[in-house]
Amino acid sequence: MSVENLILMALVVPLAGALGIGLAGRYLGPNARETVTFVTAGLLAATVWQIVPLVYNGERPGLVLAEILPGIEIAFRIEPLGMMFAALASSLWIVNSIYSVGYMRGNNERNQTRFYVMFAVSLAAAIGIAFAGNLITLFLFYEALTLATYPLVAHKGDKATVRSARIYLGVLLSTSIGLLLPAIIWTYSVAGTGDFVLGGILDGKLEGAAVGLLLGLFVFGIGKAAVMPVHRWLPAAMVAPTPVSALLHAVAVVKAGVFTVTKVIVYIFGIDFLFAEPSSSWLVYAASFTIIAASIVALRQKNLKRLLAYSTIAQLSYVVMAAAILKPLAEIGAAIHMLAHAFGKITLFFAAGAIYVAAKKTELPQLAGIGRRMPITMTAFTIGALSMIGVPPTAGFVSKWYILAGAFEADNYVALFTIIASTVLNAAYFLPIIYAVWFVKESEGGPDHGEAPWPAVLALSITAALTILFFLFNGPAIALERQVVEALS
Amino acid sequence: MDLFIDVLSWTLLTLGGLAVLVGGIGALRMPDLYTRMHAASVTDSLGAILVIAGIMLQAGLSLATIKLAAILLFLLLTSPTSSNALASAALLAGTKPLSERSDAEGES
Amino acid sequence: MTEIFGTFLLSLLVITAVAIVRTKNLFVAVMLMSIASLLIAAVFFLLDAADVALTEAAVGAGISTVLFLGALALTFERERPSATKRALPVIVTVIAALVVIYATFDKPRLGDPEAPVHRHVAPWYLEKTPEYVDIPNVVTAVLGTFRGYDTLGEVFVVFTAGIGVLFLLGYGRVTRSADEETEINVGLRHHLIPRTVGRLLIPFILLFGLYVQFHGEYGPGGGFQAGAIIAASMILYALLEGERHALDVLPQRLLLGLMAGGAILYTGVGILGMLLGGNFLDYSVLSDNPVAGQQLGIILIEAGVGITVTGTLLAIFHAFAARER
Amino acid sequence: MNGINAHLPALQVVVPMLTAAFVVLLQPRGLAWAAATAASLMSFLIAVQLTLAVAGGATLTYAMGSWPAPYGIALEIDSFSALLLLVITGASTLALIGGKASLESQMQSDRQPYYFSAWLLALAGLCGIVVAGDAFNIFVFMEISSLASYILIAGGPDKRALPAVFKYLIMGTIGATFYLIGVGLIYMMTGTLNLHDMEVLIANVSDQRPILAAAGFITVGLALKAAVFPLHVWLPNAYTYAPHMATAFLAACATKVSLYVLLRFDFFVFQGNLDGHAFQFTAYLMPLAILGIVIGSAVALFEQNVKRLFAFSSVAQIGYIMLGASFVSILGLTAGIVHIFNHALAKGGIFLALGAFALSAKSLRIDDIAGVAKRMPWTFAAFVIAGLSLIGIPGTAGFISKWYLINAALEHGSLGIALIVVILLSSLMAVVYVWRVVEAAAFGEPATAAPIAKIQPAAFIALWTVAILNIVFGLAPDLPVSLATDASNILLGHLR
Amino acid sequence: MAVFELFNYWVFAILLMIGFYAVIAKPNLIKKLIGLSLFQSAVFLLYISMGRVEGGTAPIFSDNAETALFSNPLPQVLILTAIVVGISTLALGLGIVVRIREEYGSIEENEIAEIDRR
Repeated sequence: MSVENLILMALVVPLAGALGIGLAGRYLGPNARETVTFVTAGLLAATVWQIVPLVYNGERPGLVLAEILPGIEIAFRIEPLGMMFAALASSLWIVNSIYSVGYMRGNNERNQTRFYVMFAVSLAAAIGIAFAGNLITLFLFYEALTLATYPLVAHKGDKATVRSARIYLGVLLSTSIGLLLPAIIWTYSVAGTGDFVLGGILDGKLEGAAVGLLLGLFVFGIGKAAVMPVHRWLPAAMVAPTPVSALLHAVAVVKAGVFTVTKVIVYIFGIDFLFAEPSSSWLVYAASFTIIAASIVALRQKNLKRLLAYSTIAQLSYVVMAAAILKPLAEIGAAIHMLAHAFGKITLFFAAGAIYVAAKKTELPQLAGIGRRMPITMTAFTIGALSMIGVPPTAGFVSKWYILAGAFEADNYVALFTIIASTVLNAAYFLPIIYAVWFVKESEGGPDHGEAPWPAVLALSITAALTILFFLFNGPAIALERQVVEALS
Repeated sequence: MDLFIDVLSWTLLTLGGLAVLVGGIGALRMPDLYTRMHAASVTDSLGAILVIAGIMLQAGLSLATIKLAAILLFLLLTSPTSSNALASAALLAGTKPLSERSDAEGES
Repeated sequence: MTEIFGTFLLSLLVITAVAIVRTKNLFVAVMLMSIASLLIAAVFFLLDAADVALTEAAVGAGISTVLFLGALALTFERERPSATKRALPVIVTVIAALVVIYATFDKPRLGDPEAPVHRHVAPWYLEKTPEYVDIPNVVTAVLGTFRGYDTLGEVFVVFTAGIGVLFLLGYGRVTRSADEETEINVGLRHHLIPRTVGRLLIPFILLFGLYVQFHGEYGPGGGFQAGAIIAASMILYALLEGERHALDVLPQRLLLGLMAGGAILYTGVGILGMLLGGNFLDYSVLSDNPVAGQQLGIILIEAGVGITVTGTLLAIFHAFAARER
Repeated sequence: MNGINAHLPALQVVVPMLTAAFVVLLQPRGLAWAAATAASLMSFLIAVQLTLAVAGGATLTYAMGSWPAPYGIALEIDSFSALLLLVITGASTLALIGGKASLESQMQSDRQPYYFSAWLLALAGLCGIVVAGDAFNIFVFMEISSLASYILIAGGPDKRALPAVFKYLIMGTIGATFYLIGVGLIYMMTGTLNLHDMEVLIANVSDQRPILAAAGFITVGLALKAAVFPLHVWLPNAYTYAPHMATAFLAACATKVSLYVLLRFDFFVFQGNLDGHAFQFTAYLMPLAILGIVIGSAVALFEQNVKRLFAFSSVAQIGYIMLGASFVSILGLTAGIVHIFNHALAKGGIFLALGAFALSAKSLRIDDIAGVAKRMPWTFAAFVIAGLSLIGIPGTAGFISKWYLINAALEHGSLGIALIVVILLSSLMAVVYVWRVVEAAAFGEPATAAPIAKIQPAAFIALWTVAILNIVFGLAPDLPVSLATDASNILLGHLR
Repeated sequence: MAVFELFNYWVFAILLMIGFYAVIAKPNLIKKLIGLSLFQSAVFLLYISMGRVEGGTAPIFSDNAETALFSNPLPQVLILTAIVVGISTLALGLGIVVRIREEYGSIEENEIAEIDRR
């Protein structure tokens, strides 16, 4: 099959799947519905992975879908960053679906069909973002993702949930329309195009404070990157069922955010151009502030999922900061960190969800001694936590290594300090949990329970394994991302 | 001859005008509806006749004169009828003529 | 001389208008309104607009008064004294007035033959009418053929109004049993004199209506005036003999048929022109002699206008009359 | 063009008009509706034909009664009129198909023939205005459409429709009469009624006061009919209490047509001739447009009755169109005209959906439509699409006009930036007020007493056609954009 | 006769404004309609006045006066139309008023607003 068709497939499969899931859910019942979900996920992953080797061998396949207005087209162009993001999202979707089955049935939630349908749609949007060939296309799918995830966040549908969902939508939409759209229009009006081109399109078109301003519009306009102060939506989104938090708010949505930021920095501004432009240096500070602040807030959380949310915010800013260091190694680090963090954080969320399903526990103090009751889950949790801190042999170490290297290269001491400090903070809020889970005696009279349903456990074991494996076999990914920066120098 | 007709017509017109004027004054000054109608009928009948006759003399023997005659005929038919209808309506509505009222409630 | 007379009439008009606005009694206001219409008609006549004068007299003084009275009978005769703020309206009005007055200077003075109005299009009509249409009344010519499309639209405006009133008032009314001797069914049948005279007059009024209808090409008159007059005669009949008898003579369905029929006739003539190879509303193709065709077309469409107007006005009148207070 | 095609301009008006006359005679149930729909569909096809004929900036003229203009009445069709014709006839057809069911629930069947006749008359009137090339002819057809739309609105089941429509009648008549005065003054100074002729002749007298007054009268009168802020007071109630199908139709095109005439006159007749007119046009209309946008959206934020909410949003949208026009630039006009098209799509869809909702909700108050999404998910989905288009999310038609508007604003330097801020601000407000409805519909607890009704297939088809069009013209907007570009070139071609 | 040259136009302005005032200031619906018809009649006056030609006669050819100077027919045609439009609007308006009276028991704008507010 020609690569153009593959790209189209990658977009159409999930949508078609969504339709199928909907029909199956209405007329055939849950089993058929889940089957369709798996088939779709599998197909999607297969499609995406077929493209990977091409990109790996240096091809940059693309496709123009439609020209909306002169000079403004719906176009796709696949480059390493997007490739990796797509592969990541599509593969994890399978795992996540396994998990969802266990979770959703375990809690017998309402409107499961809507859940699976919107999930598929969100995936389609995520793929669209990954493959987008220019700003408008990216923006289009960006908004689509926001709207598609809204019902998932509001899934429970009670007052509190709807209110949080409103914050979620409010922040994401208003930032994107109020800041991102103007930024895009500005870009088009000065550069005459919005295509993603290596080395950027703004070089020489813009200088001085304007660059910093535009960068600001972009970074804060991309609310999904959750750079403070536009991070409020992420904790709010934690009201969603855990699979959503896991795949979307640890992987798809948030990564879409940082991915977009990275892509804008690399392909719109161009790192050399930005590096030469002092007015853009504020980004590192903003990011590092977010990292520290978020970690401190996380330190004070009592609710597991909220803690994870703030940890996510911090980790996202890692990527932003890495990208903002504007050195090749750092860019690689940024890319790799998306991957590494994804594995670790999804594992953590899976674990949190498993705990909730099995023991209906959500608060940290309740977790004392739970490790004895659900050993597998908690092992995975531990691995994930270690990866967050960046302890070998976990994925987190690899990416941190590259970011540090980049920071040295740019002798950017702010970044250095931030990384070290945050590592300490991460340790400070994860280790106590791990300790309590394994070594503190369980409080008396708690409910008697074992592991979560098997699909959930299976899923989280897989991701935990991935976290380790990535430490050992990360060559290909790095090689892939290296292409981005090599093509530059 | 022409002069004579002219003079005659103008006198008629003038008289007619006077009649209308009187009718108008009467309609304003008379104490109650019936008497006012009585005054107004002067305008209707006498005034109309005189004026139209005057104009007819002006027009001489032509199509216009025929039309005027028709108009006069209709006026003579309609205006009494309308006055009658008005009066009877007033009676039905219960407005008493002044003569059947005590002076206390007159002039209202 | 005429100027002085005109000035006099106009001044009267203004006075009447003020009185209309000031009086609290709507009945009086309506009566003054019809007087005002007559005054305007007279002014129009002085300004050489015979057709318009006739129409204004028939429509303004006649029909609209009837409508107003019909509405008053169903509502209230007196206006409530109200304490609404008058400041804003006055200001708005004054400003607008100033604009208009401002605009009046620079206007060509009244009756100036050199005014652009008389230089551009009008002469063409006066000059070409004998050649193309060959009927004495230029107004009818312009109305009927040169701007026949406007007149078509106008017919449909009337039609629309009819539809509207029937839609609003023509349903859910109490159907009176035939023998019920309500005032509306009896009319003035017990009043000998008006009834006799009325009966005497109605045929003449009808006759006059028809005259106006078909004399429109030669003198002032045409479909609208005729329709108004004929409708007036039928309304008089209804008043004399009572609603029910009038409806026996011309039932609602028939009136509806007239309303639509006239409009259809007019449009049909237009389409016929289209089918015979001319443009829409091109009458010259109706007969092998263009001029004759034009005249035929004008007669037909004037008939259509008359029919629609009659039907509509009567339908509206009945719709009002049949309503319960 | 030959044969029947030569007569299309006339037929565009005549077909619905003649059918209207026949429809009143069709008493049996449903027949009137069928006839009306057929006629409306036919005029839509005619509109398509005409669009094809004028595509690329051509202009069709048709001499009524084969009398040469300016002595006879000429019809004129260019890209601008074509665009409007598509909107009008399309909206009418879809509303007729989609609104039947809701009308059945809102009106006794014995009144319906009158209603559908009035509907066709409104259609004919609107088409008549758009194709007219003669100032007075525009007035006549304006009156047909106005009277007819009064009837359409007065058909509302709620008694509050009556005062609303009376207010509309008063203001509409004043507007029309102002227009008539303006035309009279121009005629007095130029001696012609034909628009082209006027444009030529007005140059000699353009400095004279009657012309200036005329410009004022015409602009104000038409702004009144177009509900340009602050002359919009008649609109909200009229739209709110009209039958749903009528709202869908009128909201889509009624005010737009008055805007059309306004633009025609201001650019065609005055723009080139009155010195400083361009400046005045901008100076007066831009602030009003902005106020309209902001205030309209702001009121919509707090409105409880959903139809009223969207009525106010219409006021804001009209503001967008005026804003685009007030740039007096190709881009700006294009933006405005495209928005006429796109807004019709969005609003039409929304009101059609509301009509369907009304079948299964006690009323259209925001807390009564709670949970309606669960009962009619597909209708709800279509509603959301139309709503997104109203907001201007990329991929929907609404985005295109916003995009053009912003680009047009960018031509104006710092002022432009300020305007962009306004536009984005109001878009955000749109997000809020649309989402209030969506949220209520999706997550509110359904009222127990609410009747359960399914949406009729016809309505479903109509609704989804609109919804899909919203997306199609969001991704492939060549048709409206090219027409609008031609239109604005034609209009501004008269600047000299 | 300078007075007469523009007098018609002044009367037009005055009538227009009297009518306009009645429309916007009077709360009574029928009074509004009366004002509206005054308002429109004023416009008729404007048109007819502009069509007048000094020493002209009504634009009707007659056998005896070939050389006669005719007034402008066009405004008269327009006003014929306008008058009919006016009466149509009036009829519709009155119909609405009657329905309002039936629904609200009042034809005073402020009272109706009062009832709606409840």
